[in-house]
Amino acid sequence: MIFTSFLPVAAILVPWLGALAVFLAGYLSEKLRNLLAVLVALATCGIVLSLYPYVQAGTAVYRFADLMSFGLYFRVDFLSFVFAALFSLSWLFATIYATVYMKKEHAQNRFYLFLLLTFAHCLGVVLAGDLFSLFLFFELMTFSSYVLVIHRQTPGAIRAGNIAIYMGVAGGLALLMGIFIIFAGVGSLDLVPMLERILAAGINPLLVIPLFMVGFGIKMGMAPLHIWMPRAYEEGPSPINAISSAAMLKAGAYGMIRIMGMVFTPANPSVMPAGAEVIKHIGLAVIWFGIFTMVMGAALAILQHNAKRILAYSSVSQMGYILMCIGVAAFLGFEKGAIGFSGAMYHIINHSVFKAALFMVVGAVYLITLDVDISRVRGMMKKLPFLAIVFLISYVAIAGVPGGSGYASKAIMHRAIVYAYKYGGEFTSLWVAEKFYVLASAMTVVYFAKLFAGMFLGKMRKEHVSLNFRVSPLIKAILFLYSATILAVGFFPNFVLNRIVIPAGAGFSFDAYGFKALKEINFFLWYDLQEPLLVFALAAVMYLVLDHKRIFDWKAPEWLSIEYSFFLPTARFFFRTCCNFGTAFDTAINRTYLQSGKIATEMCKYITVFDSSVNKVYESSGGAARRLAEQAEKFDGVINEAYEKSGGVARKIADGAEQFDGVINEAYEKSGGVARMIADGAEQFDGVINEAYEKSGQMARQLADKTAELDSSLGEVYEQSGEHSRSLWERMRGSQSDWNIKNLNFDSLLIALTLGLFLIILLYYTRFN
Amino acid sequence: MSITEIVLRLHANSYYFFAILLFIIGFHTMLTHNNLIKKVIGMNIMDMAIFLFFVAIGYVRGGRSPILEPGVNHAFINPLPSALILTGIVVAVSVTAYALSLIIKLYKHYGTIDAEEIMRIRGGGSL
Amino acid sequence: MQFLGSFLPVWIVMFPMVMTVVIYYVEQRSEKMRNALAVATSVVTFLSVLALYPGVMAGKIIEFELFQILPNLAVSFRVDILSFSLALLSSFIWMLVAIYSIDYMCKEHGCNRYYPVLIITLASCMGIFMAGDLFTLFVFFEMMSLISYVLVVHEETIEALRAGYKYLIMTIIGGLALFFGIIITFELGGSVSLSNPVPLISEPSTLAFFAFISFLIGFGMKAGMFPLHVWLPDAHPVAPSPASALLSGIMLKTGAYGLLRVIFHVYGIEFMQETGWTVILAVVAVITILLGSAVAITQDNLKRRLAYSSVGQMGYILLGISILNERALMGNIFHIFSHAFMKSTLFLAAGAIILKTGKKNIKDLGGIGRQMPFTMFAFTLAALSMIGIPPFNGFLSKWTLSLGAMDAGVPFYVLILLISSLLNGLYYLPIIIAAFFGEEQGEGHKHEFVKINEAPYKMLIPIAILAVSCLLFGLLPSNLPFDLSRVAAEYLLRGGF
Amino acid sequence: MNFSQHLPALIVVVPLLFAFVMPLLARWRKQWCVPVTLGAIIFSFAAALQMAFQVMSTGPFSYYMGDWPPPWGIELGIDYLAAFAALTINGVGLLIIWFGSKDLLHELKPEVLGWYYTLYLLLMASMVGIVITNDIFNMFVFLEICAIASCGIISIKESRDCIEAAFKYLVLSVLGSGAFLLAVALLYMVTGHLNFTFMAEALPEAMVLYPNNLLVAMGLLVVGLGVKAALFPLHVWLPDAHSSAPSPSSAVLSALVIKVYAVAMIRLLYLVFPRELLGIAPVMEMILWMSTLAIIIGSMFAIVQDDIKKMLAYSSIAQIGYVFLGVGLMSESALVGGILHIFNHATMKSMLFLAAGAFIYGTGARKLSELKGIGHTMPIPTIAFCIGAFSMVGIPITSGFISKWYLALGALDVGRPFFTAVILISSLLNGIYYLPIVVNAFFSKPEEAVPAPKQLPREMLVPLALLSFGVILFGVYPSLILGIVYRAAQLLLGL
Repeated sequence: MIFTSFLPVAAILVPWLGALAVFLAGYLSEKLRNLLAVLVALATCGIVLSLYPYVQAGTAVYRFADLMSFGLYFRVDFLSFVFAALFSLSWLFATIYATVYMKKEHAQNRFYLFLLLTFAHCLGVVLAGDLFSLFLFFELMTFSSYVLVIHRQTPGAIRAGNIAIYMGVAGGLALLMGIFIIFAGVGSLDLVPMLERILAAGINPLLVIPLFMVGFGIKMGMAPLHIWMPRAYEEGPSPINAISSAAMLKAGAYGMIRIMGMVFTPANPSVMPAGAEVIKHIGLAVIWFGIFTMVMGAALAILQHNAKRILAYSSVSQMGYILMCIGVAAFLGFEKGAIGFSGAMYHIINHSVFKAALFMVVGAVYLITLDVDISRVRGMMKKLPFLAIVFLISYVAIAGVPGGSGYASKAIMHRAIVYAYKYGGEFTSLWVAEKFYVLASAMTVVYFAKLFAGMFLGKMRKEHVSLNFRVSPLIKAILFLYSATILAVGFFPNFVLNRIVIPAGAGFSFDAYGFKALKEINFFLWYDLQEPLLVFALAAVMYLVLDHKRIFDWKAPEWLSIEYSFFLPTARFFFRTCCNFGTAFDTAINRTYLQSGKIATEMCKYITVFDSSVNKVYESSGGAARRLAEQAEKFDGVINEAYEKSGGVARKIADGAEQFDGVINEAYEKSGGVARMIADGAEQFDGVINEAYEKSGQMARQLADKTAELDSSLGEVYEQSGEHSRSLWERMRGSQSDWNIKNLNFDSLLIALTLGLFLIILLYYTRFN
Repeated sequence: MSITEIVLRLHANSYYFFAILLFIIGFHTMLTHNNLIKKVIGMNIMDMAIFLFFVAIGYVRGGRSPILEPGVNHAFINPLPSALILTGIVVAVSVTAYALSLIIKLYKHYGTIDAEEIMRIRGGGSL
Repeated sequence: MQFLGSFLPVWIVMFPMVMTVVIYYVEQRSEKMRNALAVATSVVTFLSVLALYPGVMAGKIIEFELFQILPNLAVSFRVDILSFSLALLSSFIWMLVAIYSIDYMCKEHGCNRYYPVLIITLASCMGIFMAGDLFTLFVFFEMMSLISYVLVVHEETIEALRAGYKYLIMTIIGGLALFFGIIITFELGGSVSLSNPVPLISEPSTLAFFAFISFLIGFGMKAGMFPLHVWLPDAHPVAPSPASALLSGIMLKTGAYGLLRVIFHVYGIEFMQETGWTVILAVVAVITILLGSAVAITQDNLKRRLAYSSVGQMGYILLGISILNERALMGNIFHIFSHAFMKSTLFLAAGAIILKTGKKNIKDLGGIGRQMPFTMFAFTLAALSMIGIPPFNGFLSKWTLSLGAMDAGVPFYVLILLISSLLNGLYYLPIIIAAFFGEEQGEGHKHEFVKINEAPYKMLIPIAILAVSCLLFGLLPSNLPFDLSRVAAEYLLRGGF
Repeated sequence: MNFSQHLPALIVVVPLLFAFVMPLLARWRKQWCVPVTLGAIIFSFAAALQMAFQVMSTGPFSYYMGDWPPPWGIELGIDYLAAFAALTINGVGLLIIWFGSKDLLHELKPEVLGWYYTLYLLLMASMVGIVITNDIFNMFVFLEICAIASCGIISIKESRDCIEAAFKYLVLSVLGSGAFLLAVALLYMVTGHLNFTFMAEALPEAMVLYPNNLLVAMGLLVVGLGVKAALFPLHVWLPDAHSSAPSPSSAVLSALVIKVYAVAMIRLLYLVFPRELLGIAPVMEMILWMSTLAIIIGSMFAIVQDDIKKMLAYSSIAQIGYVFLGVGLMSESALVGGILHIFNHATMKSMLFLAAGAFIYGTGARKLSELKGIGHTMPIPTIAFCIGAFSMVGIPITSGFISKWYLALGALDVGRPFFTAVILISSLLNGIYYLPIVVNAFFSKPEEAVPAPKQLPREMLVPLALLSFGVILFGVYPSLILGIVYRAAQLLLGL
């Protein structure tokens, strides 16, 4: 049944407002602030736990109508409750721990502010009732946790933070894409089994689930998306490491469970909808991702020296276990999926307990030595026996030694993978997977052995001897609580299993029979004990070999790390394509505009220049024509000179004739004279003629060189218009501003030409059409 | 059409023909001379050509000047164009006068009325 | 009363114009009076716009024809829900900017030019939104573009003038394209009024296509659409920050507004759907988004980066217009709101930083967050909203937009949106990170106590209001802008009646 | 006798009369010159108004000189176009000479001032005569007077540039009028009439008999008037003439004179020549293309100018192109746009030239580069210039926009968007060469410190203010003038 309760909202609002209160209180006094912070955490914890009755009976929901236009929806079923409780408890302890740990750090107000904000958002993720709200808090968590990660603000921290946040944002967007696809298809984002509707909407799970896997996988450190984790852990303060591995990673896991185990499962398991088998394949893939993650995490952990890094990688590999189980759940589906699910849940709980404990131990050591590199920090056993014991207990737990809490979950998980092989249709790959699982467990044992040996055994370096080895009672108390829990769970595994894990399966479409079968498991039988024994045998061998071969301090070459071999190149490529291409493109466009502008202006100038030079052509041609005319005048001047001369000659002839019929005797004596006159007249005449000829010859010559001039002037025009383009402005101004009467000729000629053109066109048109 | 017809038509429209001829001569003068005064003269020749054309429109072969005497009835030439042309001439004269005055001013400035000279004096000339 | 109601739009447009003159005369005497008047004017304008609320929400469409310029061509005003929403937004932000300017500009030269121009630009902007026909819209559009030139070149530096020249030429090109479109519309439709019951252009033809393209050029130019965006990154950074806030926040939107009007009133949605001309817009928008976001990453000048991000963001809006279904429309109208809020916040914050520290480049901004925590906090809010982080309004608009794209069955658009959000992250986060956690430039190492040196409160208050509204309008259920955009989207899809 | 019925004659005669009184006044009563000139022009402005109202109320009417009815006497036909043009001429001319009354003092020698007014009044009279006469030979006479007068007001400033420009202008316009006269002769030859109306009646059958005469006549007309109106390839004289003249002369030349010839051409082409001839002969097409070239190339020339007045002159070439575009498109709205642009361009261009004159008066700066920061030292002329520039670019609420609107609409009406595009491109070019001036004037500092400019007298400021007001007014209320323009266009198109 469904209760409407404000508690979920309160569980988020209290730390939210509390955070602000703490922040302000920080300006008054530190003590008050720390106290307040713890109280807020406590209160939240109380609120969350008080949800228990509801979730036992059903679910508690609360809906804000159209907040953010879509509406925020909170829905707390048992699963959410388990997570919420887990988170709030770890946060409570972490906060208390922080009050001690953070004493010497800077900017504590900010720290507490964001600590609690992240708390609120983290709770929001698990209390959210639909993917929308989940996404909202998921994003908020990314950003608020960022501040915690980079708290130290060392360059390394900033770098780690950048990687974390950019990957976070990218993951968030992938998530968003998936959400869009689902919402557009199904029209609802509720966290209920709805595989049928999804398939009916024609959405291909192969398309969507990867998006979610990227989104959540980044958060839960699924290989190869884990790269942000080690850096962030190394740089972040220990309480943050504790909560982030105890809670934030689990938030990712939570999302994964919700998607794989819930949303993408049929609401009515009896009838398998068409195309559901694809989920099985995806489950297989997830299993292998899990295997890959756990092995790789463990392997890398072996190679580390910084305790925090080791723990970080170990978190990676532990998340690998969980992922694998989720995969199994999806793989086996309705009938046998329960085992996978409960394995995941159980291990989530355990891991968040002992990993928090481990981080806190390391933190405590750090508080004293200000250094956690096991190549330098050694032999703390004598001085810090308590921490050593706690560490050992957690070690027992994580290694899966019977009696430690990890044992039970590991057993279930091992069963899960075995079942997957047995009932999943006997895939060889799963058989191999099982072996890898064992291997990974062995490696876990190994690197923790290495860590323990490194940090607590051996002889202490002399500069550490003088330190003050006091561990604050608060820390001790917390650690005590943790180790007590570990042992308790370890000795009574079924309690947790039956009271917490199996009820959490309510609402999932898993066969109740599978859970019932789980209930009766007795973990302390041979069936489950053989696996740890095998593991330890293997581990022992491995440890000796590695230790002997000094592989512990083997530094992996850069190319091995995914970050360098894959992420950086991709990132670079992305950047290059985006920025360089984009910028180039942009500037290119810009240039185009400018250029076209320039060209346009140039064109105008050219036209003007051309105009002026055309003038010149006309002018010079006009000049040529004019000279021609002058010559013509000269010519006809010459001609009529010639004529009048010849005319004169004729007259003289006539006179001669008159006198002829006069005195005959005069004629005879004068005839010689006359003849002479005729002669020189004639000679004058032809003198004149050839003068005329040579004149016309001259003229022809002049004409010739006029034409030469003309065409030279044409050439001049061209080369001028050529060099105009060089010094356009001056030239153009020059030829514009000085008015010359001489273009008058050109202009009138132009007018005549236009007129002629006009008439021709007009007549032509009217004639022919 | 045969040569004779062409001749006849030319003869019939001889006024127009010569008017056009004059027009072209005037234009040519105006176009080719650097001497500004010659330009003006060419301008006038053109005007005259147009006037001739205009008057020729109004002319009637064998017509007399349109002075009415009682009893005598002859073919009269159309008086209107002539009247108009009187106006036209006046206009032309005034334009000429104005142009010449401008030339005088130019002469004052440059001491020459030859366009090329003026260009050379101005120096800015692109030729 | 009825008359008053219908006269209100005219009043809203005319009042600032008149006040401009008044301010121009007052400022000769006292600067205080000038500032006070400027603020008062913007406030009164805002209130008068607000006074339209009941009528408009009741679905009433106020129409008022001032006078006919030519037959079928009148200066007329028309207030429907869309006009109202945008007018409300603009006048609101204008008011804040006016307040902000008082302290920002006090050290600047030529305030006596700045304030009148600020107010008359408000007038013309109102005019654009309240225009009753394309002609009036065009008139005020040109007016705004040309006058805002004065804001662009206010610094009168060389690069300002150069950018201004580019802006001017582009504006003219846009204006002419617009003119071409309008006249074709007039030719085909016989009128350019937005209030005639059927779309003006009914059947597709080459001429109609020309018109569409030229509208696209004209309005897209103003909206910083891809091939025409070049003026934007030059013009916005050189302007004084309040001006750039308005340029990026409001004036870009006029282009989007115009496109909306054109698509829904001139062509009509069926027309668009059957011709599918909006695909052009879509393609261009996609390029715009990617280009703007990508290029922004490489910019080091803060305001220039913001300007490029405006290009990208306008791309969202154009995309929303091109999708032509209700959710997308809603998203794009709401994004007009959100972007206005975010971008104004960012520019105003940048202005505060420049005023206080004179730092223009991002690489110098290390540790500025410790010096001006308040400003940078506002900046952070807006920036997160830009990236599209819930629960800010940027996320909400992106969400609605993407749902619209999904409804239209183009997940590709959603992909584009998300990629560009990632890019937004890539260029906004470093600023914030550097500001809060980065090293100081030059003086000392980060642990030394940086004394808080905030901008005067007259500048902080507007920033604060804007930043908070970024959060509220994203978070609150059924906030005003969201409702407005929803109603407006329905209204447009109904064919604008 | 009824005074008002003689207005058409008086509007021409009165300025003519005072023109010849002016020299005497200049000799004896110098200070009376200006008021008398203004008085005369105001009179003819009032007359033009009266005529305009009469036309609008009772339709076109005509006036017979000396009561000789046509075809014998000279007829003055007052139709819408004529009234509109007369109004424009007198209105703008009035403001220009008002401005000039002070500006000329520093541009001209004192002894020639009187003559300037003479020439100006002559110019006014002849322009009005050209637009209102209904007799083609009468038009020729007025053309000649106009030519001489306009050359006169250039050459009166006795710098050699002016004289040379005037000479060139003179020769070319005489060529033009020669062509015109020849056309008149041809027309008379085929029709035997000089009166437009009678010609129009006689031409259709003449067209069948002597098509060549008509075509030649048409060509001669278009070219002859084209020279005077500086239609593109025939524009060569304009830049020198308009840029070297004293500012008021440039204003009146660019704003009015070239438009008058355009009006004359419009009346002849549309009223006299038979419509079917226009149908077969592609004259309109050619005008269209010439005007297109004018619009584009004129603007291009203007872009590269450095001298402000030369730039304005070139832009006039482009703008007259608009008018002829309107003429050539032969659609109603286009024609309306063209005719309207006659008025709008008259106002804007005179304003721009006067503003330029004011700059020169104040600072003596002619180069664009010297005008930097002038906006702060001489605000009012700069603002006027700014408005003019916007109007040139065609920013709405300025009158330039309206004419562009109609032209573009007309181009679309006849289904030729190409010409719309031409108009828009040229507006862009206008923007490219006008706006930088405005920008520099307001936003950029002069390189070296410039001396504070001379303060402008009120006589120069008020006309500028009035003109800019007019530009805005007719941009916002074009309907004030549109009515008559519409009627004119309809009458011309015979609608």
